[in-house]
Amino acid sequence: MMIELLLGVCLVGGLAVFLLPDRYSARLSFGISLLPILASSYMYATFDGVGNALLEGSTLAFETRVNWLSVGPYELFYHVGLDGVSMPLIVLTTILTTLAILSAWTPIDERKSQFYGLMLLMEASLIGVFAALDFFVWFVFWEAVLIPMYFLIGVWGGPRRKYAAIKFFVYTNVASLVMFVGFFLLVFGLGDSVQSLGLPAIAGALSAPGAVGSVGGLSPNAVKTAAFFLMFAGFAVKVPVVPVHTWLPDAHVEAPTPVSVILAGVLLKMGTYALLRFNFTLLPEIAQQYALVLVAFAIVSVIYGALLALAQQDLKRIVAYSSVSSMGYVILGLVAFTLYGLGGATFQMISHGLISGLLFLCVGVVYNTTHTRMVGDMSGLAERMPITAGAIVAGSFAYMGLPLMSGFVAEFLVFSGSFAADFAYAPVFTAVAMFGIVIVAGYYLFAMQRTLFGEFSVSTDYEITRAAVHDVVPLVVLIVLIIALGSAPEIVFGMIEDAVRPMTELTTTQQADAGPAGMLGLGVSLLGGVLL
Amino acid sequence: MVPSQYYLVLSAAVFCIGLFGILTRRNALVFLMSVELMLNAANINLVAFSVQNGNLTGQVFSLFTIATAAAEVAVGIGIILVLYRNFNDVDVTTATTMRW
Amino acid sequence: MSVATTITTPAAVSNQPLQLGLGGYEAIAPTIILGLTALALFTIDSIAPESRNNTLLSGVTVVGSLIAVVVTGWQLLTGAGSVELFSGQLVVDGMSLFFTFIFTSVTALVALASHEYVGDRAYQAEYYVLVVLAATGMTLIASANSLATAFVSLELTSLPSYALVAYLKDNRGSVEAGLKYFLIGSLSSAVFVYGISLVYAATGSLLFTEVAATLSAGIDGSLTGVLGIGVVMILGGVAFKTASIPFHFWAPEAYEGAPAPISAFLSSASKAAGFVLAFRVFLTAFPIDAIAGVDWVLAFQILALVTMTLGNFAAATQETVKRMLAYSSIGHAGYALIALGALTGAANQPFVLSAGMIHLLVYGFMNTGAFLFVALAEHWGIGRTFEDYNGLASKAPVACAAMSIFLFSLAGLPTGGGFLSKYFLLIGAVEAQTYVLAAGLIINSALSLYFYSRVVKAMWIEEPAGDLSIEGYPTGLYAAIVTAAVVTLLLLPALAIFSDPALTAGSGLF
Amino acid sequence: MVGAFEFAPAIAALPFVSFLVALFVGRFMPKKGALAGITATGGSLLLSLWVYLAVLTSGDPHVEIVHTLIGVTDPFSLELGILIDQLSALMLLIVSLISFLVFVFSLGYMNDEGETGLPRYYAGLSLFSFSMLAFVMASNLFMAFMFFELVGLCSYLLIGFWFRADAPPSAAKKAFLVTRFGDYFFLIGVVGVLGTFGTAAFAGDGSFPVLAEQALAGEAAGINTFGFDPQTWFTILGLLVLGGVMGKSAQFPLHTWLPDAMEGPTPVSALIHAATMVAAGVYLVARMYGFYALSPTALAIIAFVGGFTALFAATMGVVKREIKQVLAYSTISQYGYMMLALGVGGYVAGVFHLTTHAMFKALLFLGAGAVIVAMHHNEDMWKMGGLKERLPVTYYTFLAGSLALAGIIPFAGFWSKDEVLFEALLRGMDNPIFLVAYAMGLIGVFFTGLYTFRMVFLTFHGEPRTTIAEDPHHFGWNMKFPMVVLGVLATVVGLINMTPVAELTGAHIEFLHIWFEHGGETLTVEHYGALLEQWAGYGAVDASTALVLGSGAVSLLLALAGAGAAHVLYNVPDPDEHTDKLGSIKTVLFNNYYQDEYQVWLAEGLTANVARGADTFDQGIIDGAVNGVSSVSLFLGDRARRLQTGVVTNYAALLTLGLVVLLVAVGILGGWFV
Repeated sequence: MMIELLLGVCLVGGLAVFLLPDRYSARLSFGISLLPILASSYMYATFDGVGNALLEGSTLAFETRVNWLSVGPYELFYHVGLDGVSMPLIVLTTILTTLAILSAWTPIDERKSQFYGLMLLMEASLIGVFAALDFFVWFVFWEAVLIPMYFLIGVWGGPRRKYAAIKFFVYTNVASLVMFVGFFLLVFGLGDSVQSLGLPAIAGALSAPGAVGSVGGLSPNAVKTAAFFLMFAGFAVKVPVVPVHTWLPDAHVEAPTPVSVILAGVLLKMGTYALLRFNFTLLPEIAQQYALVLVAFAIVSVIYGALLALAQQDLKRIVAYSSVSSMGYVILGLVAFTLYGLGGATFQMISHGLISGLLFLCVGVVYNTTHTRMVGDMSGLAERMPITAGAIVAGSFAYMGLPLMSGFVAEFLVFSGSFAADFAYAPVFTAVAMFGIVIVAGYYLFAMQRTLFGEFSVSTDYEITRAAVHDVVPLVVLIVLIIALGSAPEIVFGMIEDAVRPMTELTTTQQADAGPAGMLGLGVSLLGGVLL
Repeated sequence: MVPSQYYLVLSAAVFCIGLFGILTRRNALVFLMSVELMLNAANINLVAFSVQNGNLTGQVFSLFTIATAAAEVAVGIGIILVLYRNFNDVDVTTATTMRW
Repeated sequence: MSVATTITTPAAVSNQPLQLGLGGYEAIAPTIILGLTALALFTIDSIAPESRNNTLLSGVTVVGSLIAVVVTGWQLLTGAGSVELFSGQLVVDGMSLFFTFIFTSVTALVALASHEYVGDRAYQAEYYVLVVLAATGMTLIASANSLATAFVSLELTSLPSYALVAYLKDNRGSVEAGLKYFLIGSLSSAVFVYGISLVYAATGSLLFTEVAATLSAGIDGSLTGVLGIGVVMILGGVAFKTASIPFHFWAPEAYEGAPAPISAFLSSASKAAGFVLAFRVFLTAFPIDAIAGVDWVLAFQILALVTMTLGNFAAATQETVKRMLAYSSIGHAGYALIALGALTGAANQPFVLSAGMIHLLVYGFMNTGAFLFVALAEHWGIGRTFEDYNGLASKAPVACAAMSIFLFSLAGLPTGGGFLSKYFLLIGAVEAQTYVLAAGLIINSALSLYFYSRVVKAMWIEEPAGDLSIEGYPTGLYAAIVTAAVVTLLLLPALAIFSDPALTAGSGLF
Repeated sequence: MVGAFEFAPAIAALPFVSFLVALFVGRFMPKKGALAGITATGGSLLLSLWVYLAVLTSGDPHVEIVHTLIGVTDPFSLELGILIDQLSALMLLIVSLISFLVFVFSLGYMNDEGETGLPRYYAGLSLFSFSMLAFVMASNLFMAFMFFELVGLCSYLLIGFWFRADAPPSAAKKAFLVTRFGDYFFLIGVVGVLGTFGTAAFAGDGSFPVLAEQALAGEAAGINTFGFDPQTWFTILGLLVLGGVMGKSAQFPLHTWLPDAMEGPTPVSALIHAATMVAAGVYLVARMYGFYALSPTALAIIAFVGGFTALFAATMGVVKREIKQVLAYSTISQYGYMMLALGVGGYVAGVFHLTTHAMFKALLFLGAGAVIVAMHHNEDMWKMGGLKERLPVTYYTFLAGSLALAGIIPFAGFWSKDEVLFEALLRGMDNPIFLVAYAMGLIGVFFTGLYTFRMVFLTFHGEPRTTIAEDPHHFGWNMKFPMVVLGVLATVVGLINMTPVAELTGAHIEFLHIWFEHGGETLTVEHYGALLEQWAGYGAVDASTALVLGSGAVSLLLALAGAGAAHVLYNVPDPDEHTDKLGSIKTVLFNNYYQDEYQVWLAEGLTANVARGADTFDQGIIDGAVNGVSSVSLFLGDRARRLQTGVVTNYAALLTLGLVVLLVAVGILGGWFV
């Protein structure tokens, strides 16, 4: 019942905040949002799940399974439960939501009750996404996330907020539809071997050899491939993977700081989480057969995203594009299909959630005081805002993968995972992808030098003062968490490892054919080489 | 007896005449009359094939058709009246305030 | 020429399961209740012709239709079997009850909302009577089992609708809408009845079951063409009712010009009536495997694709909310047509059909609600365009929240049953391997998300115009809107209540 | 004395504590955290001594896992451990000593000068010491990389200490970026090592150098060389790691950051150059020497790069005007010598030079710092002169350091540099590449002498050339004391390994050699020698006494020649810029052979343009496509509306048309018309 408690608190609390007048909402919502943290930490402490939720021999933590309704031949269940992958993500969600709410106190000054109410509703749907194990329940939450996000960007966003909101809205919705078709192509391929749309049931059915039959004119393998890539296309938008990433910078730049934090910290993880759950757990053999194509996507995201970040002048855009780059590492790790690849990818989800959250918060604090985000508009901030400057330095170095910070562990695991992966030229691709860490250092160092250091000056005439306490506290909390995870990753990784190790046993020994896919992959690696 | 095709051709002819009227004439009343023609084309079929099939269903149904046609005309005339009040014309193409 | 000439024998009637004391008429209790309500209204009107006692009239209507709702619901959930009446002219089964439930509940909502909308206009009794009579006709359509009853009840639905659309007889828009609706309607019914006559010519019967029997026995090859033309023309008549292309031309104007509650009534209930007729005629009278040489599934696929695409694309760039909803209602007709277009061999046909039924049910509430919100806006007189709705949420948050629920549910987001039903249809399209339909559904619902959220954006995001002010919160309208919203919302978690009857009803036709 | 090892972690931990103290409560403390740092580093110094003695007595290396990051055993675990053996014990001693002295010196250099932001300064300094000590103790390559990176961070923070000016932040950025570029390869190397051997441990039977040797010998199983021949693959790995080394140890072409790094406070420069950051690279090579010894190619590259850098940097040092710039280039050059030594198999020689260099370079920087304080933070040597009388302590200690740097007997630098060159010569006798490297190193000696004494004479001799130089600012014991200590050491530390003397007398006084002959069997110099002989083909050359003395004599002569040249040119009351005579060559030298230019162009010019291009492409093509789709569909929507003309007759017509089309379509498919 713990999960229902989480959802209930967020939903009821959200509605309560929504209905109560503005003057209460900020503090009230903060107070309410502490309850999920308590609950999730308690769950984390008492977590007793074993193995991967979708695979054989797993025991789910906090599981609930109730009959919902039937779709034609399929029984739908309300089925939620946690394993080592989803548990940390839920904790991340609860923590980031609270910090985001705290960081909203300064910038959000109108229609507060609606804002904080939506934040809590968003938290509920995000928790649902990570907890749901039946396709339709999952899909309800997955789509439900869009609605609060649409309002949060559209109402409280920047000048081009309407464009950004509708772009995000429609773009991701199309993606969901495409993914939906892919999933059901797979389900129909399974024919009568599944009676429910529970993901564990489907995974179980798929594990049987030759489970997937031909659908229409498509051969079984074609069905799987089509399903895989339709789903990949759908999730890639959320992640986002180049070239379907363009909604992200707009959404980030226009969204208010707290929303950016959730967007980068949790929302993007939905995509990678779904990739891990669907593509890479349900169809591992396709994932390996086309490993080189997927790696190509990952590398392009990493390098190209980093280059884009290098070209930006708006601090928020820099962080946004570097998110594209970092999420590329997650894809890289997933494709590797080794323990450290998958585990590192999951760890990177958590770590990037914290780090990008931290940086967005920092940018927000800077913006609240200077009312500009343009690198060229400010310099020497370190003199007037020492703590914030320190946090920015910490966040930037965390992003660069500084040891003893979570980013380093995550990236190192991903790299070692994909270095040892068994698709062709794995070390070459890994090396190319790793060049991202140099570019990332490049643009963060440049940005810091221009904004924080040098003679103090700000182009906008506002009184530059130290940030308020409730602005600084989130930064400190996040830095502490980042360092804690960086110096003792076992806190989380033990759980993750237990959940992803079963996936590594899904790997078929077949070497990825270096056919056209291989050529394409090599081409990309050469492209990377040129950049290098 | 007369082959059934003849009736089909006849009714089709009547139907098409009615349709032609609808497509070409702009007076609402003429429009109504054309619709009547089309309905009667149906009646021809019903009656004829009622005989051909040797059951009364068609003939009975044709009575229903005639009745509903009458009702339809009644409503139609009413609408045409208010049309005239509002647009001072019974030309069906004058009422084009709503488009696109 | 001796094919299937036997008229249904009394024996066939007598051995019905539920021939109780009431002679089985309790099976059509909803229809009778509605008819009685109409009579009651007549009586009231004849007693006090000049009275403008709106509350009484709408009250009676609401009560009557609610009783019908309850009875229908009870019959539906207790799962009364299939009952044939009047020697098979009418059949009452899960399908008819399911749709009767839609009609009656929409009628109740509309009558409730009309309380303020009609206000103190003249001819109130007529208004309500016509609504109730149209509803009666729809319930009859739902249980029509022969082309004759189908045609008559269709007319019984259409004729009041024409009058209702033109109800605001001093409003040019309303009158023009009435005219167009009537002209296209009469043309379509002519086509429809001509099609009937051709089918009769080919099969020599009007009873669905007998037509099916004749067809499965095989007809004279020379008559295939006649039959085919007849079938397609009947399809045309149905398409008119469901506002499907190319018989949709009346819809945008009628929905825009008519009084908003009537637009709600037509776009939800009347459309559903068309669909139940289509389901019954084509599945019982022209079964796919029995009817050779007339591939009406393909016809419906074409229709579905064109309808959803044209409807949504035309809706995308509208200026007025009401017309946008009108086009979107055409688009949704296209979605629902998937239920017929996806009846290919590959599909799980009962499921596909039930998906369409569920969609129409949910649509009955969300679309009615949306139009009723427009009615509210018209009642406040704040204008028709999107811009006129700017910042409305700051004035009427509850209504706007409800409207957002409707719109998102229409767009297929999880704020209501529309989410599930639309995705059920998508599943159906994929399963039937009609990938074109699936793709069309995807593209269109993406586009629809755009134009639905335009309204949401106007209400919540845009700044209100300086002079935006609304007077009063009309009880009836609010009650209707909130009810619709709550039902729409509840249909997401509690859809099981209806999905299972829909499935059984759907499988009843195969 | 096992007890010592139990306290070994504290050697690194103490400075970390002082980092926290300085960071959080530093601003409330009397000396703003300096005392905490002094205490901590002092403690580390004592502990290091204790540990050193423990190693001396026990001899066996001490390996211990302190903290497990990733406890997974399959495929491999990531741990933080300590490895205390002869090498690390020695290095710990050096590092803790230097950082202790630097802390003390900072009291005078920073506090007395009334700098602001001192807590930040001391926190950074403590963190620096912590990272370096932990790096030195690292028991595996992964941990080494971690603290290697942290050292980079600290250098960033300290070089950019004066962030209000423009130059320091830029220099800090450059330092981090250039070294990060090197570390990129290092990281690949670490990942590769772990992927290859499943372990990154330095010492023990399961350590990766041992496994690598077994793999070459064909004994080890389960080692994934990714389809390469083992030796090739190990060479690749070694070179990848070497990338990091060249970055941090400022070897050509990644040396460009180091001169800029002079923007930091002078004590920091002392720490960076003598004991921490720059030393880390060379130390790493020594640390995993058992691995490099397996790959002649890697060794040759190390040696050649070292030799080249030694000469290359020395030439640039000749023309600099600022005292710290001269020292900077001398650092680059000196580390070149160490690389040369390690490359040619002179393990002891390399470490020996590392040791001596730590002493005299720290001394020189502290001296330079003193001079700068005295000159009111004016670094231009041409504005100095004649400080000899006014700053005697500084002068004599500085002189000692200079003699050591120039390699004048009997100062420390002579012994170590002589041994380096001697080893190079030995190797050069059977391989021309090494001969070239040796030659470059040898010529470097001359330039070293030249620029060193040019610096000394310009600074201290002659007449004061400015009013400030006539009446320099005076400073307290806290700056003199470290200089004195280091002065003594710089003079005597060379005596621990007087190879030529040993050759002459036959007395076993090559203490460093003896020191390194003990310890874990895979970490001793003999073991390395065996590896070199077996896998790199470095046969043992029997060096005749004549050769030993000859090479020593040559290098000494060259050094003296350089010093003499400097004396002739600059030891005059009023010297003038003889380097002007070099004309265009001077410009080239002064601009550091235009190394910065192309690297800056790569970093900013090229990359920035590529990035801008990518951005345009992204906004224009990719996002343009997205927006294009939407506008196209809206356009289509607008067209679709037009179908609804509003004229009911058209509706009827279209309706009929549609019906007919439908009829025909279904009819044709149904085959009615046949």
